[in-house]
Amino acid sequence: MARGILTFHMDRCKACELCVHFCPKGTLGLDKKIINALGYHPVTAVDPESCTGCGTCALMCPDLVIEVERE
Amino acid sequence: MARGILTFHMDRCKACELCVHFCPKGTLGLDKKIINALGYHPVTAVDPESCTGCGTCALMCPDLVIEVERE
Amino acid sequence: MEEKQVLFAGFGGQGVLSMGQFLTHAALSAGKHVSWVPSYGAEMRGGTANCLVTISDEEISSPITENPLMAVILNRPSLDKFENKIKPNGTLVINSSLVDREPRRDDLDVLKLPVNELADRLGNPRGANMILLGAYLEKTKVVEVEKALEYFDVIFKGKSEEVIRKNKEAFLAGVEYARQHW
Amino acid sequence: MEEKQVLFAGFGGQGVLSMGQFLTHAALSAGKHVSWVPSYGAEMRGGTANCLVTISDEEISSPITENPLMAVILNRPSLDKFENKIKPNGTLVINSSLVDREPRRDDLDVLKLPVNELADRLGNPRGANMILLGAYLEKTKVVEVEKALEYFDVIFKGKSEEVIRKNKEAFLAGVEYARQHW
Amino acid sequence: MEKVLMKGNEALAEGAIRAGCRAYFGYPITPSSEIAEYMARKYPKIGGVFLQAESELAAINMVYGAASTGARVMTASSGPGISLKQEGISFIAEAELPCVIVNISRGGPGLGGIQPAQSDYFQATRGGGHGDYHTMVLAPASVQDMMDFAMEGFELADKYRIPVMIMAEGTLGQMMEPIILRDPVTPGYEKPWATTGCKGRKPNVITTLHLPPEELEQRNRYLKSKYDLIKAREKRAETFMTEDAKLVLVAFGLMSRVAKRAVMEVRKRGIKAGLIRPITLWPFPDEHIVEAAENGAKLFLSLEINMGQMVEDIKLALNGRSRVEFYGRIGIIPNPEEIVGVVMQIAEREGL
Amino acid sequence: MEKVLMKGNEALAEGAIRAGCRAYFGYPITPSSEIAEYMARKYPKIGGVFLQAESELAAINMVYGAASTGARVMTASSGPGISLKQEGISFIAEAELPCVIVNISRGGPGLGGIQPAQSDYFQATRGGGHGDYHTMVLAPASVQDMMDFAMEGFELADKYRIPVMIMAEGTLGQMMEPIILRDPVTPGYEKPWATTGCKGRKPNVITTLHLPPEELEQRNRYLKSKYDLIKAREKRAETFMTEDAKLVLVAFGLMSRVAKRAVMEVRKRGIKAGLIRPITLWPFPDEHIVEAAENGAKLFLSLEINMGQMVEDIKLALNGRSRVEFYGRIGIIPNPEEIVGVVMQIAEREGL
Amino acid sequence: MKVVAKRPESLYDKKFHYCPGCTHGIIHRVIAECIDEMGLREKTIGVCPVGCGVLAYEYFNFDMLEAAHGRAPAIATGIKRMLPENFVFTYQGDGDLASIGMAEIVHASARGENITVIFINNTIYGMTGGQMAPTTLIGQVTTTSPYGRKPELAGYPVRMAELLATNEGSAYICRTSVHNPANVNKTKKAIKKAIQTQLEGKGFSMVEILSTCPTNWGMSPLKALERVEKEMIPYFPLGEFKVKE
Amino acid sequence: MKVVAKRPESLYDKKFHYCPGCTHGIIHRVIAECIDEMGLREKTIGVCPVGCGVLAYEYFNFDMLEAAHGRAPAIATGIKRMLPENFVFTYQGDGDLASIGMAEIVHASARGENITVIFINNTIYGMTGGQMAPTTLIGQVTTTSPYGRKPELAGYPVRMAELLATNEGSAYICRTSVHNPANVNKTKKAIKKAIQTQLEGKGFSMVEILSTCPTNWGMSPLKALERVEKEMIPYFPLGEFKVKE
Ligand SMILES: Cc1ncc(C[n+]2csc(CCOP(=O)(O)OP(=O)(O)O)c2C)c(N)n1
Ligand SMILES: Cc1ncc(C[n+]2csc(CCOP(=O)(O)OP(=O)(O)O)c2C)c(N)n1
Ligand code: SF4
Ligand code: SF4
Ligand code: SF4
Ligand code: SF4
Ligand code: SF4
Ligand code: SF4
Ligand SMILES: [Mg+2]
Ligand SMILES: [Mg+2]
Repeated sequence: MARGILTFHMDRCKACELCVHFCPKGTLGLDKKIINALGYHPVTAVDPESCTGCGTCALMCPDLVIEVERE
Repeated sequence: MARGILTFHMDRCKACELCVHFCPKGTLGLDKKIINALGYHPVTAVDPESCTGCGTCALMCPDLVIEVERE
Repeated sequence: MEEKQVLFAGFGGQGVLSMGQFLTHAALSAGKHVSWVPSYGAEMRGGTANCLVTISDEEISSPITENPLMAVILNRPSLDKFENKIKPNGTLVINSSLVDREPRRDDLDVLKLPVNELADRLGNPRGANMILLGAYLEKTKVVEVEKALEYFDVIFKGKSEEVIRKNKEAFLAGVEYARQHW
Repeated sequence: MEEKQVLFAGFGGQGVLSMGQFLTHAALSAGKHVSWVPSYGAEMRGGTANCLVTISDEEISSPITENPLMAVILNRPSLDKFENKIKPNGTLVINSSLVDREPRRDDLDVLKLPVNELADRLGNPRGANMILLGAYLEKTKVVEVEKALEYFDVIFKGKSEEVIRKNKEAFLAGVEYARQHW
Repeated sequence: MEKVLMKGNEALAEGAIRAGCRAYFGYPITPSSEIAEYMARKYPKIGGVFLQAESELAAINMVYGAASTGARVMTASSGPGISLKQEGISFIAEAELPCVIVNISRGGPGLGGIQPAQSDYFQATRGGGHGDYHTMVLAPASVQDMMDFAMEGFELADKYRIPVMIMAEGTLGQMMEPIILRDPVTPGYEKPWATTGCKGRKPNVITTLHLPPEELEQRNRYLKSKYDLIKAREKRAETFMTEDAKLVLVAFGLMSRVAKRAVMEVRKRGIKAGLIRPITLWPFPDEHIVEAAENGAKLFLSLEINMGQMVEDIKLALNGRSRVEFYGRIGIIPNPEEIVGVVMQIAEREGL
Repeated sequence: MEKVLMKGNEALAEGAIRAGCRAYFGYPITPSSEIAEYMARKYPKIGGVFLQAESELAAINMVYGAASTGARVMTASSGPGISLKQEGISFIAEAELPCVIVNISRGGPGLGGIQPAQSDYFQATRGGGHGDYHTMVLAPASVQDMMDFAMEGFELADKYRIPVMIMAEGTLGQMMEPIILRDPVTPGYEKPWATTGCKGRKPNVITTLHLPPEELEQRNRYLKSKYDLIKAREKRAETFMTEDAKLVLVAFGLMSRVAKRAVMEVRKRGIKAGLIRPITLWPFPDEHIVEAAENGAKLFLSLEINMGQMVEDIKLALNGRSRVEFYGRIGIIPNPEEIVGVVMQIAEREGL
Repeated sequence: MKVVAKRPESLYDKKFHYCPGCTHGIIHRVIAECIDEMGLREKTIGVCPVGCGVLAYEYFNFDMLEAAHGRAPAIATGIKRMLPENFVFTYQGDGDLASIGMAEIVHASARGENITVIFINNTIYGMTGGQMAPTTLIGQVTTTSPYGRKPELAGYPVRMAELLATNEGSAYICRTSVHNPANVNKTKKAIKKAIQTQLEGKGFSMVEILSTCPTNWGMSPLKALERVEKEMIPYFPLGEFKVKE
Repeated sequence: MKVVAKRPESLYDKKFHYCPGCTHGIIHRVIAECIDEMGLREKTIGVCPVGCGVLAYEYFNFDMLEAAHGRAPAIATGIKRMLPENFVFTYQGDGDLASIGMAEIVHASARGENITVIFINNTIYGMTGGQMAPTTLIGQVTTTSPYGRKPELAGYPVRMAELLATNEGSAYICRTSVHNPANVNKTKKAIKKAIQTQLEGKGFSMVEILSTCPTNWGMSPLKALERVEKEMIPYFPLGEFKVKE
């Protein structure tokens, strides 16, 4: 029942985890397998299906990494 | 029934009349006959007998012209 | 007329600066080159004030001198300060109400008048400076008294009629004094 | 030993400055003349950082150069910036975890190691700089590894034992890597 | 043309208005306050902005803001107040914001006195703030100059995008002389860099921050090239009887008129003296100095109301070609008689 | 003697403490902040006063107050912060309050950059504030100097009742070198003028106000005579291979070490180069320059991290005797190789 | 498909230089959104401080100036007096506004200067590496209060919103926070109200926003948000302190 | 014979330079009396402002310094930090304290700096010839508000006592007047209380005293006192605004 579509500007993520913490659905996590150009493990949707498109992650992201659309 | 004794440092008086105004007994006035070194008609006791030595004139004089003693 | 420099000096509140300004205006109106240079001391209350007026038929190269030809002195400290600076054989006008000593130099043309008393008598204590100016002009003719009177309204433009009238009265009292005593 | 200059460069948070300080301390302890010159950028967040260490047997006249003999490079922007400045036939140590291109010069002695991976593997992501330093010293002998280890406690004076232990562990992992790969 | 009697400070203020200056930000200080007071009276009537700032610091930064919008804008102060503006002036110079800064000088250092001085010469010509920058510095000598240089100041400021300082002895601000009122001008400089809201164009940014060393260096070299251009084009001086002068007096501002009078006087006594009056203090008119030396002046006498700051500029101009001496006072403008005395003494000693 | 590895800023702070300085007032600014931070750590332990002022303006006036009590006291800043202190420095110079003011320089004008520069040379040597005054200016070249000059600075300040400025490129504040820690000194100057409460004596007054022109002038003449005395006594410079030099490099601060290295290098290539390193920027060591010229130097090359401010002082010293050229950078300290290149080019052109 | 969150037009597509998790970034975005939503981009003129926000002009997609440390309100005054129809705001840190710039902010407020101030209170000097700010809490360790701020030596933290609310010229004064989604939303409302205050010509408006500095607080970004809630809000209460009708 | 009024020891026998009827003179005398009566002359250090009080060091018979305009609180801070046992006070006008010196006074108060400030509020710049002060009343004519102070252009008069009372560091803040004998006596009491506050190490103390400027108000000295009562006190209410126990 996923309603949110997430786009990540991965190269800008600083792995602060504010989005991870405030996402009410536990959708997000850091991708430990990748190191981006800034030297961080960037954010990713660990459970993309759970996203409701509420936009809270984008509201709390200081670096405009996440764009959210809702169906 | 004079109880106050007044000493004037006449050369310092600037004729602002604050003492004259606030003296409760009408003891003081400017001496129009004299011009002091500052160019003003300095204060004088026009009615020395009336002075009670209350010190109000000295309290309000900005220029420490008046010394007051009481018997 | 060659370049003439007149110094006005007295206490801050005695109107020395405006005396000088009046003369400057009058001389300008009479077609002269003029300059007016005040000593300024707004940051120093209760001090002395003076200004130097230069009047000339030609362009004024230097508006500054320490040795004016004439001095109009309104109080004792100013006499002490400036007496020695006046040019040899110059003119010294003194407010004898507030100056309690005689000038020491004997080459000067000394003119005395008791300005404060005269002003008190006129019932216009603030008019002292205009009295002095009237007497001074009458005597020295630096600017003709008639010319000065002509330009009175121009110079006092913006002031109330009452003020102008009072000033003119004081000025004329000074002229009168000079005619009688000097 | 003649004067040697080593440049350390990377992101602000990667510990490049302390890497250089460690080396400086170690070299001083080993009796050398030293200087440590940082590029500083506290007023510029998120920027790059670098420092230049000079080690010499004699007094150091100039602690500054633009052409170091060796460079320890922790990220891509630093490689782009400094590759061309290294002295001919100098040494270039690269963190291949964050540098995604090959060096362009072919006169350099290039040593690569994937520092971030190694640090992650050690479970000590902040130890990356010490790994690099261990490997670098093992290979170049600018200061003997044994000497550096001796002075560890002195250099980290004031830090907790845990921190010292972790740093030593990372340092030795680097030494080990150099022994095996370079 | 009819002449009007005006105070120097008022003539300067009126000159600014006639140059199209429509904003004044300043903090009162003797002997400059009449400039503010004039603006306070005039602007409400003609639609200009007068604002008494809480301090000189605030004032110079208000100037920064107002100049950024492309407007012609001015501030004035004296001594301590000018010192307080140094950070702001450095910023304005870097940001290349045209404006006019007036220093009606008094004697220092510290609180000093309010009497006339020229002891802010170094501060004005070397830039008392941090970094490599210059302001243009104009030194009026008469009340007419006060009006004219204010107008000229705004033109130069816009032309070179540079802060222009007008520096006059306190006496010049306070004294009255009859002057000719100049016709108002309409400022004609395009200012596409101004921050006025980005409607219809890309956003503008006004900044003085240049963190990358290369950028910082490039900015400094650019500014230097601008200063070199101004040096090449804008040096100004008045010369008086220097063609055959053996002894050349150098003096600026009101002091130069006293010096001129002294030159006239000593010429009567047969001394071949002349005068150079720098009008721009920065750029300093060194070529005028050199020319006088080439014409045979063997001695230059710097006359200043300070302890001898301009001497350095004269020496730098001459580079050893002729000798430079100094005579100075502070807190008073010496009178022509005094200068004549000094010159006669030198003439005697030198056998001129 | 054991050497300790220290940052330049910390060595300077520690030097001040060892000179008996027991009060620091300052506002943070890169690249000087470590000085404040060092004092913040140390003073609570040894009974000194550390106070972070609300601004540089407040800081310099706190220094004024604290120095008035006779204590040894210091402030430090950089670029814009030093500009903001100019009014205060002028006051302190007039009031003759001994103190040390540190400028760990960055590039300007405006906000500029935080990288090293020497572009506050004019501000430091000419007095960026209003009025005729000077501060002594010391330019350290090593971390050891940072400590030593801090100590020397306090001695000079007390000796002449003058504010002493220590000016160092940002890099020198930030870099580490091993140094010898100097023994602490006990300040030995009587200060009967200090305002400490008038118990047992007549009240003391510390003022910079001199309204009567004669008094103002007399104060200025007195200060000038003090400055002349300092000029006669305290000029300092280091010379290196100037005895037979045809080309003399002039550089101060950290830059001088780079220049020295370059001299060593070009000497190897047979170029008769030498170096003069001014240690006091004011008073400027002009006699050292003249001596080098007398020894046969036909060209002086001023090396600065600015657009060429010291050139004026070299020219003034030489007064036309030899030529002066300039090479400068900003925001970076050029490396010896670069200077060698410049010198070789000149040598070739000049046939040296 | 409905766009829930994307980059506002008033921000360039450019990476911020701020440290990981630093709420300067959130505040930038919120300001940009307000300006977009109120249709003000083309008439906005912003003034940057000296502080971590010094480079804000590289991010905001409208006319910007960079001020000397603490002087942004004076610069904004100069601009607004010349261009009363434009929207003029400053963005200032606590060192910038409450320490060196105290005189300028108090007087802008006293004059009822018709400008808007966004005040980032993170109880520290971020940019210069963590020195004490006037808003640093009692006991807080910074590089210039290494043993914790002691009131006997360094005085008490200033509450700027309360202080400025005493001035007649202040038309809208509010303190908000961005330490969780609800408060980010409240901050956005407050900023809009402040902007509206200026557009209506009512006088000086300021939104003080409690913000984090994970780097110099020595905390993870999440812990930093917790500190805002637990330590800062008790001393710096949220709410409106002045609303001129 | 009992001496009712004579020159206090803490004043030299010297003529004041103040204009006729200017209450600066009354305030000088009252300060000197307080210092005499509390036995503090030999441990007092005073700091003069720039303003009509600039020459106060010529009158007070104890150690004095003259400060740059507005910076007296910073100078007093420097002194007091070195000599905590001395009594340190500043004497400042409204231009000095409330305009150019705003940052210094607010911070001295915020720091709880253990100094005493005597603040002479005469709603004008006396010394420089009558320009507007931050305390100039709405409608008041000055040389820089020649058509009367208008809030749209020049903002609102600041109430310093109220503003500083918001700071935790302020220990005693009071506003008094000297426009009649009763209030002169109250002023004296307030000054003593402020001094006592400092002696007890409680922190920052200030007495704001409403004062006259007959010269620049263009009034006779007596009319000036009337103006204090009728125009000033309604806007600047008398009383204690902060008393730290
Ligand atoms: C005149 C001046 N003084 C000092 C500085 C150094 N400086 C730059 S930013 C800053 C403080 C920044 O703190 P804050 O305003 O709280 O902003 P933050 O970085 O915390 O967002 C200081 C002291 C400067 N640039 N200019
Ligand atoms: C930095 C600086 N700016 C301005 C001045 C000029 N100035 C001297 S006193 C004064 C204002 C005095 O007013 P106030 O403080 O109210 O004292 P008052 O004379 O009314 O007692 C000013 C602006 C100065 N001396 N220094
Ligand atoms: S839109 Fe809401 S549910 Fe989806 S990832 Fe973001 S916070 Fe989580
Ligand atoms: S909040 Fe933004 S920067 Fe932080 S981890 Fe999430 S996406 Fe990355
Ligand atoms: S002492 Fe009292 S009664 Fe006597 S003159 Fe003075 S005020 Fe009047
Ligand atoms: S109050 Fe003092 S100065 Fe005024 S008239 Fe009376 S005695 Fe003279
Ligand atoms: S230093 Fe602090 S305030 Fe500055 S960007 Fe980093 S976290 Fe944010
Ligand atoms: S100008 Fe005003 S405040 Fe100053 S002495 Fe005169 S009356 Fe008093
Ligand atoms: Mg902050
Ligand atoms: Mg006042």
